[in-house]
Amino acid sequence: MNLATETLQHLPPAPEVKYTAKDFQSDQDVRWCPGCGDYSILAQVQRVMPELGIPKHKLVFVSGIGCSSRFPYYMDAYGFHGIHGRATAIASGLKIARPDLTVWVATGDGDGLSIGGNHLIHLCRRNIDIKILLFNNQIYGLTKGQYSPTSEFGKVTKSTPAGSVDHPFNPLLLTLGAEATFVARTLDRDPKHMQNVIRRAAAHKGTAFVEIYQNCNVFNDGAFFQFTEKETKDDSVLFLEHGKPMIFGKEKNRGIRLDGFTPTVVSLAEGKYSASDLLVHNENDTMLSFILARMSNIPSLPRPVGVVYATERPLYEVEVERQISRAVQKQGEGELQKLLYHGETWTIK
Amino acid sequence: MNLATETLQHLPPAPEVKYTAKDFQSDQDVRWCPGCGDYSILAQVQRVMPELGIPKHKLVFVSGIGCSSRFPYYMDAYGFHGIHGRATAIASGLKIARPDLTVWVATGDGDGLSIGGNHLIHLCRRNIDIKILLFNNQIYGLTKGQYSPTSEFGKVTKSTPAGSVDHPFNPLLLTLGAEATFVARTLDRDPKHMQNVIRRAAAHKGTAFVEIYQNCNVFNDGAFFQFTEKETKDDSVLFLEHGKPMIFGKEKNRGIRLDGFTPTVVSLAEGKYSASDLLVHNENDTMLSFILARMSNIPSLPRPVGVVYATERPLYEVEVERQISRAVQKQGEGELQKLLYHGETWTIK
Amino acid sequence: MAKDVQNLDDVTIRFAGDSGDGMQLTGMQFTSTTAFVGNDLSTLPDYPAEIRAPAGTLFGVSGFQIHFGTTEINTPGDTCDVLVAMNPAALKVNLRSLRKGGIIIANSDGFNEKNLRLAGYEANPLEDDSLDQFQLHSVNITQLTQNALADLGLSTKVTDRSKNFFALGMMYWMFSRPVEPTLKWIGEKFAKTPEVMEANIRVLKAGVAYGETTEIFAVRYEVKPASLSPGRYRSITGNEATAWGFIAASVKSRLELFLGSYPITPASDILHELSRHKNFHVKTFQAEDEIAGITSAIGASYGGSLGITTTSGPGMALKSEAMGLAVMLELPLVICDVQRGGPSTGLPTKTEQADLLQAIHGRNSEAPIPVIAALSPADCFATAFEASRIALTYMTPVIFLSDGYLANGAEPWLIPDVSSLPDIGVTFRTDPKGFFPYLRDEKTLARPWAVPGTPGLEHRIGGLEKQHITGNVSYDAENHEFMVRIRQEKIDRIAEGIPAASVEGPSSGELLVVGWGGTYGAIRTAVEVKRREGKSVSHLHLKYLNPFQKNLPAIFSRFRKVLVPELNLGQLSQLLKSRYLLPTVSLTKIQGLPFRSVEIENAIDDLLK
Amino acid sequence: MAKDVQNLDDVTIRFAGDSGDGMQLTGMQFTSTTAFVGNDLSTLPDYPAEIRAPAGTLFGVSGFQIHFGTTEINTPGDTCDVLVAMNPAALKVNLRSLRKGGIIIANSDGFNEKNLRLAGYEANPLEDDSLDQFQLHSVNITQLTQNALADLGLSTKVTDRSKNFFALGMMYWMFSRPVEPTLKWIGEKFAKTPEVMEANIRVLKAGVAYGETTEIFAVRYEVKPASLSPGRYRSITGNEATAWGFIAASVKSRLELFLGSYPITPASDILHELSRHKNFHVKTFQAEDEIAGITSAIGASYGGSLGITTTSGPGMALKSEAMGLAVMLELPLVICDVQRGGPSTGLPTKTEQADLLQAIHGRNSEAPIPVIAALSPADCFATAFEASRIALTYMTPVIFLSDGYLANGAEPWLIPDVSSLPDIGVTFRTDPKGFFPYLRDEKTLARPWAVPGTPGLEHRIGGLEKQHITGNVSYDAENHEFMVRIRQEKIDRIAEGIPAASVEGPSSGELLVVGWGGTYGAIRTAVEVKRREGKSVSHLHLKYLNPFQKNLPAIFSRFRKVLVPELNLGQLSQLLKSRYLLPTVSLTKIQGLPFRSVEIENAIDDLLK
Ligand SMILES: Cc1ncc(C[n+]2csc(CCOP(=O)(O)OP(=O)(O)O)c2C)c(N)n1
Ligand SMILES: Cc1ncc(C[n+]2csc(CCOP(=O)(O)OP(=O)(O)O)c2C)c(N)n1
Ligand code: SF4
Ligand code: SF4
Ligand SMILES: [Mg+2]
Ligand SMILES: [Mg+2]
Repeated sequence: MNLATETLQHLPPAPEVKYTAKDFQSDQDVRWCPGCGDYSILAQVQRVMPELGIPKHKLVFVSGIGCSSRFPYYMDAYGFHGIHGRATAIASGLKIARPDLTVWVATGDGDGLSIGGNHLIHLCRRNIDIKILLFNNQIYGLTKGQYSPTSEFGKVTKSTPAGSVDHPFNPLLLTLGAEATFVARTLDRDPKHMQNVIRRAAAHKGTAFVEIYQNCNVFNDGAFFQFTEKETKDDSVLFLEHGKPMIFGKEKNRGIRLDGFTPTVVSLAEGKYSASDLLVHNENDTMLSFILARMSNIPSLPRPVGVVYATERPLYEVEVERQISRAVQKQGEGELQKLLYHGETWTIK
Repeated sequence: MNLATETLQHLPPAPEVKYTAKDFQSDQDVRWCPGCGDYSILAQVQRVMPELGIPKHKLVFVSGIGCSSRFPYYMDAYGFHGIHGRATAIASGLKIARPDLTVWVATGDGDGLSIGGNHLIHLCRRNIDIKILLFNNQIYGLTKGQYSPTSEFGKVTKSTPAGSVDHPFNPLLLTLGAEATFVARTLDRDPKHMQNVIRRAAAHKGTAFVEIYQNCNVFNDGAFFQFTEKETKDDSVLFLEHGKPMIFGKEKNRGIRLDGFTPTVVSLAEGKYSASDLLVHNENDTMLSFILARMSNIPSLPRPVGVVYATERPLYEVEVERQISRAVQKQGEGELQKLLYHGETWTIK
Repeated sequence: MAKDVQNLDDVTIRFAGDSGDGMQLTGMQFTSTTAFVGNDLSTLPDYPAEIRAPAGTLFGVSGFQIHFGTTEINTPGDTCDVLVAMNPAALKVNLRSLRKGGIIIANSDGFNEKNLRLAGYEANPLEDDSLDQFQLHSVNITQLTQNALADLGLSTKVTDRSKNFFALGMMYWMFSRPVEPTLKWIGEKFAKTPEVMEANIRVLKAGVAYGETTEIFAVRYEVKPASLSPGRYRSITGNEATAWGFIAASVKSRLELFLGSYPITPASDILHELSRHKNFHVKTFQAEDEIAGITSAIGASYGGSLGITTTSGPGMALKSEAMGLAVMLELPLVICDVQRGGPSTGLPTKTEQADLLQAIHGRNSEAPIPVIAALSPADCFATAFEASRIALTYMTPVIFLSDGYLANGAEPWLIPDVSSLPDIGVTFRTDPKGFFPYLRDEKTLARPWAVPGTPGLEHRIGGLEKQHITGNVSYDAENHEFMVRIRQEKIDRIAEGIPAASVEGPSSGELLVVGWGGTYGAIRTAVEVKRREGKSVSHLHLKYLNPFQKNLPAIFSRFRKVLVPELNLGQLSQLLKSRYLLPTVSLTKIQGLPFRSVEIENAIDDLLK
Repeated sequence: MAKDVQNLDDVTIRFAGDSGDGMQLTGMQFTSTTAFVGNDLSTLPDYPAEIRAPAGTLFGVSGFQIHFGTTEINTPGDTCDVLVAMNPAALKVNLRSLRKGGIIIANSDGFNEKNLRLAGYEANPLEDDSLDQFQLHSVNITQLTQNALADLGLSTKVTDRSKNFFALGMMYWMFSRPVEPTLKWIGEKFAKTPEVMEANIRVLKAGVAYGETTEIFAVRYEVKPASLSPGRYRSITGNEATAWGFIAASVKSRLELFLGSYPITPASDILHELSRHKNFHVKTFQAEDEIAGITSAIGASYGGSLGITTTSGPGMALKSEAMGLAVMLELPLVICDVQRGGPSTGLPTKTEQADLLQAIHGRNSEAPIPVIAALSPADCFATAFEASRIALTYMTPVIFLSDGYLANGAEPWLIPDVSSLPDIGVTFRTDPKGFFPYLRDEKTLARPWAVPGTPGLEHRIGGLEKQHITGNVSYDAENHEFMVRIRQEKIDRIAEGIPAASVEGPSSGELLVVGWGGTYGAIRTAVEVKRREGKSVSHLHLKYLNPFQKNLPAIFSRFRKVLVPELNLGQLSQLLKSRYLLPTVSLTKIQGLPFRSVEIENAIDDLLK
């Protein structure tokens, strides 16, 4: 048995504690700008963690670089503040080496989708059991306001005074294209919803990707207000619920219907359509997930929020362990001397 | 006017030549293994180029590292053999700097999807007018046979003697998820089809992504024989044609029908279904493109081949030029002295 | 009431407050006004890594120091004469930089319970006698600001935000500066929000009036204009100067400027600045990462542009592999590294000189790249221009080293007459006759630049070893050795085309202080002080770090000792030792801060006692 | 018929043919048989960058050289005594490595029109007198092979593929080696294809018989066993030894081995080898790129594994930034760089020593990393083990430099008794009492290793500067200076825990030849030759390149001159100069090939004449 496992096994069992949110607050002062959406994300994560029944010494938060990536400092758990874009790669190595740990990644739209895009999509396809919280504020916060890969076309920022000219990534569509097994979206200003999505991500077996609309009140204030503020929220957001028809609107009087493959908004008021005519959400339907993800590209449609897709696939790290135990079964525990002697050798008297 | 433009404008106009395939053969000896699928790709590209009416001095092939990336050496045009994974980034800079050039990228499943995955997806979303030929042989050829991000789960290679444990990328799905404006697939052993796809890619305005099934007869021989060899091809491949119902099979007696969002194979023989019941290909239908791309993940379905998706979106480099001319209109051609003097200055007598 | 006026040669003021208090803006206004009245000056902004750290915290303190005078000013000042502290944290953090007997202007309203606690003060330092060795002026700035705006009925948010103008006004009064430049600036800046404009103007004037009328300031000071050489000046930061230097090189070489860059502190402002000058046909490409930043720039260079990439330490590391490609391709490229505190993410907003050896050796195999460094904010203009010239003349990547101190520091700049800048003569190869991609120019050893689009020059280049002349791929042993050596030789020959190094002070003597980069001002000041004291010490400051200037051995031979001050663990020192077997004395500091000239003065004393 | 037998001390044979001719396999068989009979030996495979270059081309030639003898053998041989050439290209490419009077065995059937043209021969060299200064034996190997297999009715493809065994058989006969080992090997290897097995066996025997019976070979040779120290031996390549050294370190530290790697020539075989030993709980992660390779390994180290990443030059460059992170985190990590020809993509299949300065300086800011290098293929085992020991003892990344020549070269290895290998004592911190992430061990300055999963030790680390002891983020100036210096101090202290350097030959004298890495054999041979000639020359070979061993100055002081041969432009030389102001004479070669000992002998002569 290796030293890590042995050492940890021989420790006195940690006392069964009932955690509260406070237990997950570290001793570091939180250094985000007052009013930053990151505070809410931190609060919701700290609120949900106690429910998961994971002892906090088994919990690791890994991040890259960015305001969002300061997250691990504020969680009283094991924390790893990495380098820009590499959180998912660091977390992959950690989780493969230590499947017994619960590994979360906190990243941003720059960290996770610009410099870190490749590691992210490879993690999605490998399906290592890591939970990714991507704080999408559609801006580079820490470097003081350049546009990001999720900033809308024409975005005027420090680095694009005449407006950006690139079509942004749709993070849901990208991760679905990379065949992630869990894809969801939530809102910094909807604590309950965020808590639910975090619970779902935690419960998922495999790579879970969660995009969080997060307000950067200093460099991109209000980017998501349409979806988060009372006045507009109900008419702009489609809250997805598995098995439920897609209804939205202040009066819950509008719904999504498919015409061909194109989602369209219909009114339930005129009596022409009823709930039964509407698209019903099915988290497990791969094709539907693409339709829902793409809705974000169409301004006339409400923005889907919630668990867009969830499926099961073999876990990378589990397969690795399986290959090892198979090898041990077949060849027996490795013996160094045997290894050095195996194959062709000869002896000099 | 800048020096490059001026220099090129003042050259005697290149004589109007009618090219033949031979004109695109460079003086370098081709160094692929005898029997490698790369030879066919080279031949088809050389065959199609003359039709495009692009003077070869306007044509640039950029590549990364790999057997596939040796491609530029063998084309008698401008060629840039870059570093591993960066061909798309190099090509992006070149095309933005020189929109007048025709820029193609030759890359492999390792070069383009492993180390180069991030630059690839960012190029797709930016929609710079670059044509990407991805030679997918589901293996690392040049480094002598490790598995690649497109190798099937369980692949036994030098680096995975017990079989790979990662779920592979579906290159079409990935690039569609990155919102590429043109996505197609063709076969090394179907010269005519490849020529057509190359023509279509060349005609497309924007980033064109072409996956080519390519046989590595040394390290992954026969990976695609099911789709390329006479015995099995007709029953295993669905040749897509815009506006045509999806029929396949030796006797052209089977078709693809949608049940819910799930494509299913139906027989046209029993008379239960006729061509009119079948899914009709529409290159411009985004949702359909995802359905088609995903078919590759389902062994029971024929493998779609041809132009899966084609749409139009503003070109990055065109927008850049537009911003420049707008700036020149508004502020006039930049004058250095004016720049240095602008804003707050003071004079010491 | 009239107050007596004292004349001073030079003064150092430090404005300090919360990140939210607008200290950077205040400092910059004081700077341009001070430049405007003709003082020489040097500034040092010093802000936290956090964007807006919570109010009142120690790590949230943002400072701006300006040193100005009638005399020549080369540094932002070792210690300050005046400290403006908007809250307790600002006082706590900055007090030690205030000289004994210095003046403290404290916003007493900021010294409340909460803030005192956050700053870790048991008692209010304004009220106990802990500040006795200083001239303390407590001013209820917040209150006075509110009074000044009482009748405007503005939100406290707005009134609060303008209190820094009150402090600025006081300083204008205390050092006899005109308010007009700032009034003008406020007028333009807040044109869209008249009430804010009005508020700021009032508060600024209130600050001046306060100094004028109250009893607490016994004296006001005058700092007469410096005797700067005549001409038109502006105040400029290193990053601005860098951006403009590149634009100048683009104009003088008649090449389109292509910047491939990924944002990173403290280099981002170069990207920002260049993106504002599209009418110079500047193309800025914000890449997905540093690797795409440099490789896109290489692609653009291949196409005939002046390819540039800008970054800082961590990004430099990521570009290593691509730099090697540029070496192999022999294409022009400028890599600008604005050094910051390291290693790794380190101290992103602090300055350091520790990327020198990375710049010289940080690539696989033998991949020589010229390295040059700027020595003051304004000098970044000339250095960016020179880096471009070398890249284009020798067909090579060039590394331009700046640092956080130069990047954000500002100084007055005698604006050059553009016509006096040399043309950078570039000619693209167009004649197919006798064209070979790696047939070198006899003098510079540069290969021809044949851009795509040129009929008859179709050719292929890449990162594999190339055959001499033809540029075809070659695995031949002798050819490889030849190519490795000729690539090195090409870089060495750059020394033929650059000015000889020149010593400041006597060209021989006891001690030579050798520096490079942003330490210029501190060393110059220290050496002059010591020379005035009669010490036999001179100053050599290197802009060219690879290759070295040819006359260095001759210079070294005329001094008994060599002192090398650096903001690292002795990197230039190592290079001089290995290159010249020169026994150097290394003075190193690695605190994320520039040298204080006194630190160098002390080292000089140690060596000459 | 009986032939007379000549005894030889040592012989060098080179097998050369098309990439498809199986020369590597032939060479490897000859190697193991030769090892089996107890000769000392050294080998050098030399194959093209192309996988299967078209038959008959010059760039498609694949060669395998073996040097074996009764005496101690340290190099694959400067020139060869016997050249087996399967086609004209093979002859053309390799002839110059054959000594005058050497033996050529040429497959005359391979010398057809087409092949002669491809090799650029006007006339057939086997038929004109161009090879007069050699002993030429033309043998129609292809034909003879077919004859041997005539009655089996095999495809020509199969028969053709076995012709290399004919050549092997002839060599076995000529140098009096037993065929049994190879027969055994064929039996196992081709168990699944009996007809191929049968064919190869027949052809091998036919080759032997041919030597026995034909007139053309007048003599056969005998090379008596070497007097190697007794024990159990195996033949091992550098990459195998490296992989096994890491496994040994994993066993002796009782840590799980995690390899995060991305394939690259010539390092890939380490990944391949490690992936075959899952029963040692080795986890190999083929990452998407080199950055994920190293960062995943860092993640695994953080989790309590022995984290390792393997690569070559271009990949090293890409890992630069992450290495800096590992320095800041102070986690154990081994970075193995199997150096190859550069710069950039360079000469992927050739060897070089030019990554030394990158290894030492190739990171932003002050990020010191220990660097050690292996000096022979078998020594890679001990070096990989030592690199792991240092990483685990000092909680630091360590760079292990190998090279293409060591990686693919093979030599006999006296297999160590596992129980003689030291334990690598690792203890994870578990006691929360008085735990601080950066509270250092007084002796080693290592910080505690507290792995996730340990109750009460929850803590946070990262790439920002940390506060001494607590490890909290700190922007404090003095703390930064302290941490930079203590990180350096920790690396310097490694010198306390390593054996002193020892000189081969007299410990004082005229000339000391100082080498490092894979040049060991060539230097040792050259120095011994010269010492036998009575020259006053000794040999110092450095395994520890950072930090240097403490007794180096003492050693240098006892020699008048120092010669430093390197396969680069003088990188170790630069380090010695800057560190010791030591005037070295640098001997550099950069051809993608190892030194020939005669090249070093000549340099010694020049310095001692
Ligand atoms: C290698 C490297 N490149 C660039 C940077 C500079 N940098 C730090 S954070 C950041 C982007 C942050 O954006 P995002 O990930 O969206 O985080 P946010 O601050 O918006 O939460 C950049 C470019 C860096 N630290 N390291
Ligand atoms: C930075 C870097 N890492 C790794 C390599 C080694 N390498 C060369 S090609 C290659 C993969 C090639 O696979 P692919 O792109 O599929 O091309 P193929 O040879 O299969 O056509 C690798 C890993 C390299 N040259 N550079
Ligand atoms: S800059 Fe924006 S994202 Fe960063 S902490 Fe401030 S508000 Fe939040
Ligand atoms: S290794 Fe495979 S891909 Fe590469 S050239 Fe040979 S056959 Fe083609
Ligand atoms: Mg962001
Ligand atoms: Mg491939």
